[in-house]
Amino acid sequence: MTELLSIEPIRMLVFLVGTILFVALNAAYLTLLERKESSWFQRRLGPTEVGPWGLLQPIADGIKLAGKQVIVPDGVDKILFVLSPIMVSVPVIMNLATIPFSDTLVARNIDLGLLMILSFTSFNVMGIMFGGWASRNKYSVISAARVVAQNVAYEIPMFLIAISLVMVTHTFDLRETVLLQTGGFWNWNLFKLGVSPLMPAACLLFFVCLLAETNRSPFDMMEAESELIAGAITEYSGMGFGLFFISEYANIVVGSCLVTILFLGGWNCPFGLYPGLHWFFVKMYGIIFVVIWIRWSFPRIQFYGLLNLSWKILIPLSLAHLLLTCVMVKIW
Amino acid sequence: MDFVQVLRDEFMGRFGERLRIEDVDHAKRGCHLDITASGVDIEEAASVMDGLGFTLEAISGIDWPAEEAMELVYDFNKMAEGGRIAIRVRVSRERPEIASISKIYGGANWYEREAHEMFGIVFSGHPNLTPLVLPEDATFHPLRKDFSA
Amino acid sequence: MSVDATTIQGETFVVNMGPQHPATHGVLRIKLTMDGEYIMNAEPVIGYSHRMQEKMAENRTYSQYFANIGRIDYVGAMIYNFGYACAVERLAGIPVPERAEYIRVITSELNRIASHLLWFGPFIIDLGGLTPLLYAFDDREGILNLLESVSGARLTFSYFRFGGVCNDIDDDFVAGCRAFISRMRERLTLYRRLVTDNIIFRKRVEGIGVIPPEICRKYGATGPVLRGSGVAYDVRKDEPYSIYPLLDFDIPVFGECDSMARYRVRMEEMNQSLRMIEQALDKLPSGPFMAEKVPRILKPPKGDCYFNVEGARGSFGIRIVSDGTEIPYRLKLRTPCFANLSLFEEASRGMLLADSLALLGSLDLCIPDVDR
Amino acid sequence: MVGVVNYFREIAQGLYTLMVGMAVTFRNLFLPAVTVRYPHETLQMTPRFRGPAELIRDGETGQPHCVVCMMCQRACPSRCIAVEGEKPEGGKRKVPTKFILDFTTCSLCGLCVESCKFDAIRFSKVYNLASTRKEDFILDLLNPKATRGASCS
Repeated sequence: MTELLSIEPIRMLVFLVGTILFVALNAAYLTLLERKESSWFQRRLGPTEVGPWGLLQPIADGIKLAGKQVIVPDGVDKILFVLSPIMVSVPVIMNLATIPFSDTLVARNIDLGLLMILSFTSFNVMGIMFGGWASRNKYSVISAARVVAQNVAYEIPMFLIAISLVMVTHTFDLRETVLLQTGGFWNWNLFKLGVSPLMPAACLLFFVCLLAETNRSPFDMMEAESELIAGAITEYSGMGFGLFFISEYANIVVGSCLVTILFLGGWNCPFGLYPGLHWFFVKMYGIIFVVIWIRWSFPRIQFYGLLNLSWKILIPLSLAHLLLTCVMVKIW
Repeated sequence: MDFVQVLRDEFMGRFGERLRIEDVDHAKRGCHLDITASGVDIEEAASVMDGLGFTLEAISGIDWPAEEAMELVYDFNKMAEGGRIAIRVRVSRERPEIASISKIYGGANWYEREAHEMFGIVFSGHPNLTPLVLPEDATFHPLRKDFSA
Repeated sequence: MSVDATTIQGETFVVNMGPQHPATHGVLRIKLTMDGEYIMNAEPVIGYSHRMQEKMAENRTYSQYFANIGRIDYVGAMIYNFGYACAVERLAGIPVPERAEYIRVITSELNRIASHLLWFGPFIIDLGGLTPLLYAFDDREGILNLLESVSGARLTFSYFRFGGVCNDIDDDFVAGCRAFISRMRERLTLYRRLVTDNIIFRKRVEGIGVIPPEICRKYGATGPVLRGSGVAYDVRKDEPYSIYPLLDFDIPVFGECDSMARYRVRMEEMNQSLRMIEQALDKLPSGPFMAEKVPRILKPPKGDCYFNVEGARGSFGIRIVSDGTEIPYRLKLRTPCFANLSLFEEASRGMLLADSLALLGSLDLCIPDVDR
Repeated sequence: MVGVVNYFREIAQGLYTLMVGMAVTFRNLFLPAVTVRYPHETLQMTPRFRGPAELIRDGETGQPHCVVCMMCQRACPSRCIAVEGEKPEGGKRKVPTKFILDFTTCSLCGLCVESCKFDAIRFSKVYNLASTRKEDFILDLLNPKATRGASCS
């Protein structure tokens, strides 16, 4: 079996199917996790009817969404309207190509992995903008303008922190960064206070920027239900809406993988015993649990509050952290 | 209730005999002063009340077909001291016409539109006298006694 | 952060917020002429749930109209029953026994807390927080069960009659009330920690939707909207009725005039209502809960009278003109939401769309109360 | 200098309030659900619950107490009760032949129950009447089983 894998096209085929399956299953079962978790927080039951404890609910939702007719309203910019769901979901799936789930399980480990992921996350905002602009609905246009301003404002601190981390690990290769963090949790970048004492703060900043990148509450400016009804995706139905949905959850998965790799030491075990894929998933789903937890605890921030937070607080702090890391790296 | 005295002098001084001020027991009728001011210019009376710091609580129309008149009751209320004044104005039933006080009290805008659509009373000087709760093209006036559905 | 209308250029476009919109609780349409996200002019279009309540009153006897009064502001229906019952009692001169007065105050204050809880949940949802609604409705369920055990209905109670209430309260209602009061006090601290202190919520409401007392006076706004703008007017204190003078409670007044002030007024009012219920339960006298000889078909004497009562949303006034027959000649309903909504056009000029929702939510509107 | 201290103090305070808010929701994570799974578990209505009206029947004979005095029909504000009856030859008081309650317009105000002198009508405890057709809510109180679509358990 393993020599079969060494033949390049078959290996690529297996990884392609694996990634698509991983994204689809994750998107489906994260919706169930979100609905179940929100019901636990709100002391109710969540979906329990379809399948045991509601486990088949995502499959039912998927079939329903696929079954629905994709309505293209008239007077709509047809090409952009059809193109934008694709433009939103394709970059996210391509991101998963370079994420090292364990030291052998990685589709294509290129040495500029981090740079590729960061550039692709900034690409899908164009999809949402075209979608919002093309669907000729006043609320969608407002939401499209908001999404562009929000993503631009939050990419800068995210990249600054990523750069300061690259200075610590001297490499863009994600597999390399995780190998550098092997051994107990004191080797993780999160606790490498020797390099820069502000590392936990940088991790928190990175996490906040992740929330803002994926339009998750408290920054869900795109789909602000009570103001813009469903924002840029109001006019979409059937699989058009389904693709936006899959890309949102795939974005969260990619973001959590990034945080796990950069700060929490990928597949390393906290006590250095048996590192492996399972530790990667434990950390990733832990972060996704916190992302969902935040959504169900806070109201939404104002739009100018969101921009103030980024330009006045996140960017200065990340610049200070970058400066501090340079100084510390230079001295030691 | 010193402002009741101030109000009484102000009104007597300004309008004299053209209105009748009646002291009323609040427990029985729900207001402290009940003023019938038919011949008085309502805009002037409203500006006096506005000067004294009253709030316009409601304008209610009452249809008296027997006496061939439409009555408008302006309820004023002095919020801080809790004093309540009712000013009653009677208008003829065939051509109900009165000055609008929406320039002085912003709240009167909606009350007057409602009185217009329910009773057909025309408020001259009102910026937008179209039906408020009834459909836009409503020409019937439901609260008049001779209205049959 | 509001920009006045003169500095806004560029072409404007008209957006319809409503009549079916998640943030307008009920069927209210607001025509927004906007420039980008700033509102140039917001004109509420009302009348979608108009039922001509005042005409219905002119072909129903006094006691037959009780069912309608609860359906004007169905969220605070008990207080509206209180207003109507007292108005007719004042007109017809019907005495009300002591115990009935206490029962009326207890059930009205319970209904006020339920109404504030139903405002609190959707208000936080308007700002994006989805969990506090479930906690608020969990507490509200406690009140609805109590009121259902005594009056039989959960929302539109027709529980009062002229001269008292239709059936008596028993001991497990009193025990249920005391248990509810202790649980509710600890829940109020949960809301304070989850929402009131939350910095995102504070940034969303502080300084937003400023309504100076002068605008409140010009438009006749009453209730928590007025008390949030610094004017200490509460009908229970300024024109006292029933046994409110015997109860010791104070009126929360905050002078900041913004949505946060109105929010804090309502949260503090829940505390005060709990205090009032507790005192009323302690002093609950025994005796009849209904006046003896109240004529079945009531014919009040000729004349008119005005009675207003402190509803959950403001002062609800009823002017009844009677001509001696058993059917009222004219019944004018002065509803608080009608006045509170009329100032929205002036207060929301130059605001952002998201902030106007915080203002609309803090006005606590019940749309059938506006349209009647 | 004071500005910088305020700057960091506000951030710290903001973070603290966020953490307190999250702690509240976390504590609710472990508490049991308060909701009732409606189709499987149903709630018990309080004795004074007001459902659609029903006739009180005599213990043994099963005859309704109603003597067709039309008091309830006159008292109802929305005219939902229609009663007809006639006096059988032998008997001394009238017996209702038709007692229709139009539950679509009934507002549960309780005037019919209060105006009945012969204690012949009361509120039932039915709360989950459901049907797609309006006619199913025209309830025939003389033979309650006859109502087809409305599933009143």
